[in-house]
Amino acid sequence: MIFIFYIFLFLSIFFAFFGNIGMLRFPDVYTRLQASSKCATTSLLSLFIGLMILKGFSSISVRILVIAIFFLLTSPVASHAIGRSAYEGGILPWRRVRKKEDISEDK
Amino acid sequence: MSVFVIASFCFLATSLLSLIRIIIGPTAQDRLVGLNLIVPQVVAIMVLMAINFNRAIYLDVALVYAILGFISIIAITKYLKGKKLHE
Amino acid sequence: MLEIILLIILVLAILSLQFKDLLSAIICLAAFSFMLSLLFYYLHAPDVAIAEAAVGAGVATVLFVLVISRTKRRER
Amino acid sequence: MLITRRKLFKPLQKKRKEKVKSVNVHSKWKIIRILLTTSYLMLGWIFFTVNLAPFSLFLGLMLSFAVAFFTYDLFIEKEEAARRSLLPRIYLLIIYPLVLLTKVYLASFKMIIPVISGQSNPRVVHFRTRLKSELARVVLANSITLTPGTLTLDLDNDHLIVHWLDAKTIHSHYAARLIKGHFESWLKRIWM
Repeated sequence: MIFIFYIFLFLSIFFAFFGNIGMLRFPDVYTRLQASSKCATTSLLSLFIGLMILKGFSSISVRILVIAIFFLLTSPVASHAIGRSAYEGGILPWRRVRKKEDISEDK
Repeated sequence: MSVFVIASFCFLATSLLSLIRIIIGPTAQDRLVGLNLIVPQVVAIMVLMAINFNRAIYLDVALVYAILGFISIIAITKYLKGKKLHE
Repeated sequence: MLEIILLIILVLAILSLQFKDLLSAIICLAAFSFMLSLLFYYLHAPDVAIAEAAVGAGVATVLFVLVISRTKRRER
Repeated sequence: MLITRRKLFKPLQKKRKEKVKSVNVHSKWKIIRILLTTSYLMLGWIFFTVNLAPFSLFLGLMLSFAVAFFTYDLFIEKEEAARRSLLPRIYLLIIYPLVLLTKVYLASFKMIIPVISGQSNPRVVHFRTRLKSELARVVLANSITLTPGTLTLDLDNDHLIVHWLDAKTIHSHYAARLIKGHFESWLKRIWM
């Protein structure tokens, strides 16, 4: 049981680290949001799953389940709100410099 | 030194990384992304500490913290929604 | 643990004084009060942590945003 | 089984729409709305206070009824005609988070490759959804935000604007098929 918990804990720290690295490396707001929101949600969820496996069915694990459901509902809404404010504020999405054939393809 | 303390150290170290984005972000939205990333990590630290102290009542603080982080981000984006970039 | 949290708090406090863009200063202040709440939590005071999170991050942020929506965003 | 259910359901909808004009049905619909809101709030109460003592349950029932009496108009709108959009199929609603969870894990592992290499090809894609009820659309937008390199920027009625990391096409139809995947059919079965 505790071995599974160690695996999930490792996954959680791994995803948190890569989310932060991605947020520092990517070039504009939207791509940063992609990296940060996804990896943060996954790291928190895997931490909660690991703790629920460790604790079994008790009052602690029910509270953790409530926090997990709440996070699963609100975290996409928060990132959507940031993305929408950036989109309506007029920040253009970054695009890779592309070859001529590709440009003619998208008219 | 239990596993939980070491794990919370790791989360604190990664939140130092997202502090860098708050410092250097060129626009306000970039800083908001950093704030959005700090909140889940601090919630993770709080949950790990609550398991370490073995008290169920400490988890309520984490829940309230998550709710308030969500509300503050929504309030700031509500202001930013109507504004253009350089104004 | 304690030293790292205090370092983060110090950096955020200095930043929120230095920014000319007031909205960025508000974001730094929100992160500051989140970290302060974590500090209280670490020192075994969860009730103070809840109060700090509610007042500092919830009410104060909304109030400051209201103030700058009535006045100017940039400081000269 | 599912097809027959839908066929049975359609004439019911039409009848209900005709009946709404009379006043009696109107007040009945109001009572149903209050009771539905009360039951949802009660579920939340039980989850938050992990306590099954009779006094706690009674207090929760009273409080959630009082809240539902004043705010039922916000939670359930007057024009929400179909019954299926308010009462989801429970067994599918339990399976759906598991499907979503596996997709989220796969998405996060895929996310690591562009993070390390720094190679990405982000584009903005527009498309439409066929879901009818508001709740199902919101859940679709949230699940799109959680899965492979996509982020919902705007949701206006049935029109979605999606930012796609590592875009393969910008043609609306194919992009919709690639991004929505199986989510739309799942949600259609849960909520309509």
